[in-house]
Amino acid sequence: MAGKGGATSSTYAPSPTTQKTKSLIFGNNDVDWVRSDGREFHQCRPAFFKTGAVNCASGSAYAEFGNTKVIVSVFGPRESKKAMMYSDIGRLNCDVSYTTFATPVRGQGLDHKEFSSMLHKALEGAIILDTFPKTTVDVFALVLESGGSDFPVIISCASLALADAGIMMYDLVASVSVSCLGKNLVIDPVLEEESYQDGSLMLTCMPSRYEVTQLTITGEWSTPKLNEGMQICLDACAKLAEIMRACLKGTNSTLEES
Amino acid sequence: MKLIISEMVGLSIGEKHFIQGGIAQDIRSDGRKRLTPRPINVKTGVISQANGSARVRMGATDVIASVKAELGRPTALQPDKGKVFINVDCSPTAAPMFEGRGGEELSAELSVALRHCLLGGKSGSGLSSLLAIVSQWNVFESNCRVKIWVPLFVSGAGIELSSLVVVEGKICWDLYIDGLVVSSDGNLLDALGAAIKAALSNTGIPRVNVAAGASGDEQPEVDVSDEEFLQFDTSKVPVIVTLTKVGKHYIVDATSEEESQMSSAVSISVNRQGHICGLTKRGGAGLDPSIILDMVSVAKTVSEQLINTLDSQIAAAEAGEDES
Amino acid sequence: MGLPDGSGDLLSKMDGDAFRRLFPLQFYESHFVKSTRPDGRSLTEARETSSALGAVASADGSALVKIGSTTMLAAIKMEVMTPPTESPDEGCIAIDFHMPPICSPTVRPGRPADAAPVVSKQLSDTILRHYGNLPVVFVYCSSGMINLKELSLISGKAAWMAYLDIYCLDADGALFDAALLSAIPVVSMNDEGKVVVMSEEQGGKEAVNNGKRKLTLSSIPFSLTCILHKKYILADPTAEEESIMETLVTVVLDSSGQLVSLYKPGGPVLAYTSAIQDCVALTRQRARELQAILDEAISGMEVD
Amino acid sequence: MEYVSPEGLRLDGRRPMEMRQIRGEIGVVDKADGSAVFEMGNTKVIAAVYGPREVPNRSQQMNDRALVRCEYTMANFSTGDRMRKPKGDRRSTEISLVIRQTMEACIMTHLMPRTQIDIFVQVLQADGGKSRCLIAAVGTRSACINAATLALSDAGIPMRDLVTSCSAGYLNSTPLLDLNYVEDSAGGADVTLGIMPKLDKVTLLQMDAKLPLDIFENVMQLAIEGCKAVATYIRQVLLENTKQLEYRRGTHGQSPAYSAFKVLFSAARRFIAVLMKFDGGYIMETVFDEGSRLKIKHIQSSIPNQRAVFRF
Repeated sequence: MAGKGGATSSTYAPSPTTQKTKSLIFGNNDVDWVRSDGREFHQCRPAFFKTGAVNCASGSAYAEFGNTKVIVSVFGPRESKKAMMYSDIGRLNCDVSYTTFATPVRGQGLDHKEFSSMLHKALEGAIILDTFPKTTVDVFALVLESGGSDFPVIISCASLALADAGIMMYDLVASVSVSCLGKNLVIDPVLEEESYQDGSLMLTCMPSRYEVTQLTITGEWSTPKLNEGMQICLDACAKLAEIMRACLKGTNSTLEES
Repeated sequence: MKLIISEMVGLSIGEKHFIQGGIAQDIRSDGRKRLTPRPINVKTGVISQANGSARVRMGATDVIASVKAELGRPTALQPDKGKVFINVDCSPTAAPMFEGRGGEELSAELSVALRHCLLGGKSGSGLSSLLAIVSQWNVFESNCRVKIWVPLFVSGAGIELSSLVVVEGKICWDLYIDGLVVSSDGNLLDALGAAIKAALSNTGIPRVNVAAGASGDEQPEVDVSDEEFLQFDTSKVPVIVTLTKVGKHYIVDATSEEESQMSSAVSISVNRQGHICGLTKRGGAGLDPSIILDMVSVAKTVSEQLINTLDSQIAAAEAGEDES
Repeated sequence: MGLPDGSGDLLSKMDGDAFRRLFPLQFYESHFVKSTRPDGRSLTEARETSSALGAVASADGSALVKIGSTTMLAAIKMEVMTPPTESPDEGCIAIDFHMPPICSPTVRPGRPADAAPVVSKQLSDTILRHYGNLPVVFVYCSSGMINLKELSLISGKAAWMAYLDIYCLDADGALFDAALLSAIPVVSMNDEGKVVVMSEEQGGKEAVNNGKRKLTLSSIPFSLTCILHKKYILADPTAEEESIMETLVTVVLDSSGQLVSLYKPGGPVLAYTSAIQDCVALTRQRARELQAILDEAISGMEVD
Repeated sequence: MEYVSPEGLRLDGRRPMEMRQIRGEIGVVDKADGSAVFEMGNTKVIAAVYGPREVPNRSQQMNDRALVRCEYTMANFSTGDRMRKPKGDRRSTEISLVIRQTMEACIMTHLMPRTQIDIFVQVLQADGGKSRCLIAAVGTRSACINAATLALSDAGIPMRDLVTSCSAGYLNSTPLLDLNYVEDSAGGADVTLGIMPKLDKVTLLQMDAKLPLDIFENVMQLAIEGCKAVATYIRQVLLENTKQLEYRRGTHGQSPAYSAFKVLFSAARRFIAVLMKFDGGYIMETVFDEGSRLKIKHIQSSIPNQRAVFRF
């Protein structure tokens, strides 16, 4: 609507000025610092999952990791909308969007255009596409609030929504990221930690099958560090998958993760 | 993307078996071994209007990268850093499917992968902690312009953003790196990575003299020199090696026919020290974590070779250009 | 059964679910004669409604409202702007209603839903109570229920620009009612005390407004959407009801019971004055319920 | 401003009737059926031709002739100022149309019914220093048409004649051949001409300024001369290319039948019609892959009155 256009240049959000000073917290070579939410370096935020968040969808899930809040709806399998060629396997269509107020600065969520195709790739390998030929499954995600590690949360939440919709999958897909801050590897970083990271590693896997479906690394990593980072993520993914499974079974959906 | 590529190539069942079987037996359709890349051909300075440009050919894959520098303002969050934008376009000349908006999906995918591999993080803040070392200035004269070599890129993961600042918080260089896929026969990401590296080494950023006296909120006046250019030392810019998994094995520098048979591909950017500077995985199929680590170590050995070839090619191309 | 055609015979033979799909109108009517609706409500009963404040921490104020399964998330973000020269001592509110693809099977990414701009316009009309013909949502007008002067920081230099965005998370009818209900507490509750404004003349920072400040609403609007179908009036319709019976009437009343707006977008049923009066009466009743829900939500917030 | 000095020299040192340096090269895009790069001064254009091939969109198929399509794109870095949104703007749509219409006039479309020929023109560099992209785009038209001609010949598409293009203008009371960017943006008359030199027919004529008729004839004559010069060069490039092909065939000792088989093999994959050069003439075969068997649907020589002999 008209409210969006043009206004951004003439106004500014007051928050950036307050952020600048905080960089001191993460002194690069300082080993001992405390994370802003008091967690240990290798401790994830408490994860909360809930399925069936959206009534009109075939399946849906809501995930909350600290301040990161995501809703994913799954529609289908349904008729492919576009006039597409015949396909004997199903199609997966993904879309990720942000609310305008999700980010500290209004409308920053538009920067994440690549998430839609990345989500597609992360899920594609886990879904048994042969089970719904000629049709499309739509996976739509909306980030209500961005509190760091958004994309891993979206992926995990989407796989839960797919399970809720009864789409056949080889395994649940769980995703976790670590940030490299100075000498430390910090799991499940919050927004602030992400903005000062020297490197990041995001791993998506199917824990029961012990297979990695998506891996993205940025920044400079030596081999031992890479091994360490991957191992931390794999362990965390396994735990996360347990929480997700518990949520699907309807038992005790909140668990503290360590 | 996998789907579209395989549709485009349109192989018969026999041909598919031939490709897969060849890879399993370590002899590919064009006679290469699994880990042998195609010969690489680099030409620099192909776009005279850009600050730097290069054209890289690997077999039938042909890409052009250009670097344009424009003066801009640093962001409020990072007043001590310049900005680098990487954008890739797929020309319809490469394949009819890129016509109209058809190439956008692939273009976006390549742009994001390159940003991950070269810029080190979404915010572009990757590895900026290393200091920019200004080493000795090798001044030599070419035909008309004096080149002053200052290694601006020192960090391992690609591009040192703090070296692009002219006046902190006021003026910085914005580097627009544009890639164009002219002809496509697989392994576009590696080719684009190599082209960007070559284009950066060909780039001359005009020296900027800042007029003294400007203070406060005023935008200082600058004088952009036509004669003095700063150049980047690109020996530390990483190269990208994509390992494509076909069947049980993985290959480097896959052609588009081989890519159509892939189950997954891992693109790893490695610098001269052998450190990983970025990694992205494409293709849906899952991979065992140990295979990924194995791929990483293979990528390191392959990258050494690639960096050496590329560096000598760049040097040869630059020498050729200076003579002409 | 009062059915207009022979499908009454079919009803006895057919399985209920199939009948619902094949003859939706008859299915509904067969319930209406018993003064009930398929979901168990009486004709004039609204669905269960809940409101929770402060759902999103990244916004300056937010509320999550559920009416049945219709879910709305409203949040406000405050930014500083230079006020326009024609109204130097006023701020501005931009209201936008979004229907992201997650909310309904009919919305696809890249193509905004048809209903979104309509609701958006209705909302800004209602909240800003502006009946002029300004084509944009930016309304610099102090005649509404929000006093835009309260958004001013330094006259002519700085003022608040409030972006009120309402996201529909689950669309199941009565979108406008839910959107309005979610918007109201957000507008009134937003906490804007924390911001420090640069004052240029002194070259330093000066806290212009310390402490929390609420926007005072001169009156609070509440709305109820009803379906008119034959002689029946159905309050708070679901998406299915809206798609089958097309005549909708939306009545907005303020907290003192004054009529704020009335909206009837066409539809095959002509609304007689008596029907409209019935709708208004229903809305009046509903407004009291909503007021109670809102008060509860706000008091819950203040305890925290 | 003075565009022609009293000594009769233009801003870039050329004489009024002198063209910028031109260069053409065939076969730059390996995957395309035909491709070429063409440079006129600082303007550098790549053209690629795909086809004749099956029409992907059946509703566009024409039963009596081939469908010719063209898309013109400018690279982000092709102009002095970096362009933000190059695709699908009005200017490039217009140039696409001009190129398509010009090329369609010379392609013997009736020989290839129910097929599609795609011409993709990519501008790598547009003359024009720090120019606005719009004006720079106009100046590339001639180069695009010349590149497309070369690419079509490389693809072996039967054509009535080559189409070549060149521009001419009128500034400081002097007719000028092959305007560069500065002269183009001076606002004087600018005639862009496309001709088929052997048939001596004009296929494209664009002029957007006022010009007295007698002067126009002079300018037009100059442009025709330019086009003919370009045509001579293009013919030379093509001849050189054919010689290279012959030479390669000779040294590798491949029999014509063998090379024919290769072409067929690659054609079978692509479900398209293939044109091959054969003993100086052109033979066209439409090959479809049905299962794993190859079927030849159509053989035709593009050279009238010459029967093609072809055996497997």
